Amino acid sequence: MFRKLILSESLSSQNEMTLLTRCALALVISILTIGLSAALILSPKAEPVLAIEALDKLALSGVENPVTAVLLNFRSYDTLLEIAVLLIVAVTMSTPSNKQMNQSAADTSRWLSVNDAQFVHPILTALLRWLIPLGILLSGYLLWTGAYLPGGAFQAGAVLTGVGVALAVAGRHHFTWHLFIARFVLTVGLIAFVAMAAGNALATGIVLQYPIEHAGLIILLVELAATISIAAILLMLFTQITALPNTSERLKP
Amino acid sequence: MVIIVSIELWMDVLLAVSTVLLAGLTLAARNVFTAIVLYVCLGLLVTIIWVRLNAWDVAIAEAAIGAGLTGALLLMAWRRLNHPVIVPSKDAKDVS
Amino acid sequence: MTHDLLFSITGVVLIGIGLFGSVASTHIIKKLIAINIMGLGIFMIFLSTARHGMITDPIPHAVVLTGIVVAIAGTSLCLWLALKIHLLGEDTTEEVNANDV
Amino acid sequence: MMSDLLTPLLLPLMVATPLIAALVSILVGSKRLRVGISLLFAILQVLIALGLVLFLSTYQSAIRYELGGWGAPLGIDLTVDGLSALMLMLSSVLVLVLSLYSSQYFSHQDSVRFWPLWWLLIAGLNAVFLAADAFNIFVALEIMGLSAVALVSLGGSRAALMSALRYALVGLLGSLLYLLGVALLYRAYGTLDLLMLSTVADHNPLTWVSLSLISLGLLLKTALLPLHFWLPAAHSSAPAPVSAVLSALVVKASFYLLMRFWFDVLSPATNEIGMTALGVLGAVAIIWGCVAALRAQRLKLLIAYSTVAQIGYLFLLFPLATASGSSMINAGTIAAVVYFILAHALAKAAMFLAAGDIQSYYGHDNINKLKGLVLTLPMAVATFAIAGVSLIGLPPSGGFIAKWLLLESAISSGKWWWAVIMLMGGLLAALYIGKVLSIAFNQDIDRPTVHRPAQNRSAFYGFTLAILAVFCGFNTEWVLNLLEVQFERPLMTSGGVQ
Repeated sequence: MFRKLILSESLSSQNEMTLLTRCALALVISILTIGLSAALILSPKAEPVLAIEALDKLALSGVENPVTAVLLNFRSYDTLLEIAVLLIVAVTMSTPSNKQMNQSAADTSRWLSVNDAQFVHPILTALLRWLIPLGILLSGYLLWTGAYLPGGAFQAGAVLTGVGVALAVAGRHHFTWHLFIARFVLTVGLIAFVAMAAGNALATGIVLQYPIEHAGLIILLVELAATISIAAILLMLFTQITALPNTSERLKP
Repeated sequence: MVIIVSIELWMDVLLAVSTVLLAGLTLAARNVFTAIVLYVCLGLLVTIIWVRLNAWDVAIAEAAIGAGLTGALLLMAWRRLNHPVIVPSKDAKDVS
Repeated sequence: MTHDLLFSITGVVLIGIGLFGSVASTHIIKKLIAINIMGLGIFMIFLSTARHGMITDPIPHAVVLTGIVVAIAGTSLCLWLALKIHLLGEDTTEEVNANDV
Repeated sequence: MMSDLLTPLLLPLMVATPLIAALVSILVGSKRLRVGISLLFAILQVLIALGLVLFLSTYQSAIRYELGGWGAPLGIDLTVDGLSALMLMLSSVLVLVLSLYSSQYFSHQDSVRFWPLWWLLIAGLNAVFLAADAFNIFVALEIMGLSAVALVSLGGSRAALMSALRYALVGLLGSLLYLLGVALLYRAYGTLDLLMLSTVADHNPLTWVSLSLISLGLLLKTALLPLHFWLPAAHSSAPAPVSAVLSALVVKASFYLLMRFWFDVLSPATNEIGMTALGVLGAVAIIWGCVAALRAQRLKLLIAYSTVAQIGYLFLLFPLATASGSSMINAGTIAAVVYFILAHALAKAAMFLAAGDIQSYYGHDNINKLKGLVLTLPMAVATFAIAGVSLIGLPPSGGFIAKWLLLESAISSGKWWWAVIMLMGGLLAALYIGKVLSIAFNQDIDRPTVHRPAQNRSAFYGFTLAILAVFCGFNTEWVLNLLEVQFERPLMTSGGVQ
């Protein structure tokens, strides 16, 4: 089932399974699908007791957007662990990448450096002048309005990542991920979360319980840190996967 | 069973059917590149469904992360995997 | 009501398609796409569960947001591993027999 | 009074400690500092777990902590009862010894990634053992799974990376199946809290389907026989301390969840056929794993196959837990399985550490080229032999107690044929361990080609674990008492079997 794995295109025509096993698999899965659908149709949906409770307690959560309230207050422990999930991937990929990738003498003593790339995308560079401030603005807006409207740390982080990706793809800028400052940016979200949990425990006696009067502000601060980390980690995933062993080949279509 | 003929319902049926078709096409694609492009389209289609289901937060995240960033990562990885390695890496060879 | 059920069933079908693809396809990227499609199906069940007429349950929404982030983390870890293997050179298929040395 | 107020704080601390350790080890630049801080946190973690165990055994009451102060269905709770306290204790002791070992095993370059990932893995493990929320378990499983994959890939070789990739794919699929089960549960009952689910769950198709999906997902992660294909490669190509933790704790964490779901949360949806099927798969796993271990050419692969076999024993719990005709769950069987988990975790970790020493000394772990091993690495051979005693199930080891308890419940419930499988498994284990030892004691000595001086200290850690595996055969009373600490509700005695 997972014996054979193909990585490159040229070999993708090979099939691990015979036609017969594929048909058998399709049959089994369709039976499962039909059974699952039947179970869904036959069983009634539960009453939205929990939804009503969540909406009732919204006033106590410090934010008005119910999803943000769930993510950063009611079930903030899940969000904390989730940022840890992202951090795992970041740590795994954070090795100083292959030496040969930086023939263009990018400054690796800085987190974000400008290099003399052989190839700079002219249209993207022009676009970037508008894209970067716009992206940062949009990200800030999403973060801020996450308290009452759809949006929040994940969405803001994703937009910020988009800005970074545009910057990296345009060819002038280079990110170095094993420096202290970069490591700090990657971890700041989790640090803020853990610090908040500890601080709240001191203030209210219960881990992750916000003092009600300051809940909105603390949530915003934690979200800000989380946004920065999420954006940095997602950007890192992208740059570490794009960084080819030799840069000269990178932007060939 | 009463069939309610409303535009909204038909729109949802259309969305559902096209999502399923697109998912099938994505995995049936012979070419990996086609599969990636179709997957990104699927992500955008699903974003519309999230909006229909009143999940705006999820829709924004799906469009940005689920479709956009995942698509970009898959595309970049695909491009690199097809790129022959010129310089043999100095990383450890099999120890065993 | 039928409205929610429609998308739940769509979700189930997506899961079926994804499950088949993740087992049957051999290319790493197609496997990952299949796994992601399966994830979409699960999210769809969660989100269609969240709709109760006028009330929208925020908990499945938060759950799905978390799920999306976890999905991209897993996907990129797999891609990175595939790239590392590719960069080690040699041939690109691998049949590790569980019984070999 | 003060202690009553502060004890519940130990639950969130148990998750926070490894997370903080991970953060610090990411930020700190020097290797020495990283190692020192890690050891400090490992000791701290043992103390916290000890505090929990002491509290539970003195007050005989389980603890529940409401994170954020919201309370169960809306917020997320952490819970600890006898079983989870025992698992936490086991994991923190093992982590301490393995951290000591790792402090010497990894060079500076590797340790940059090793320590953060190591601590994140442990955070995931602790979160699984403390979890009382179905979705929270998913996130904790992901932390555990992804960091385990990353740690396997630290091996760096092509084989290690390939097995890590396969492990990652299987892990993702398993988590998604689990998540699907949770989605169905939420649809049916409108709650994610395990305690609430266990009171409202009843016998209907949706519950049954979701139990099957959750089980399938967790079985993939536990590597029960037909789904074990990823385990031998992943466990045998990882660095030694990582192999140890994977075999000792990571597969056990998903088994722990299986136990929770079958005997506790969704017990009304279980049935005799499912229980027997799991038992049969377990029995096949015992025999097949042992045979594969006998045929293995590499020492680490042999140990990994032995894990496949030992996982099989754990699944004998399912058919043996209920006496036929009665709906009462046999507490003795649960205790036996918990003993298996303890004894196997310690013995297997010891074996992997010994194998790691052998591999770094010889530069390979090909069994046939290890003649005269006893002269070059006597400690490693002693570790292997003592741990082997526990795996075979000879007295006075922990493995013996485990098998004895399991045999007893097999005979008393009139299902003696399971006892035959167990005895056969013991015999086969004796064969593969004997095979290694006979080569180690062989007169013709194979001179190692790659000569790295043997480290007495690192050999000592494996030896300690092996001794612990034997030693845990002496304090049965205490473990059984601790296991009786449960929540005020039919936790493991509820009968859902028709």
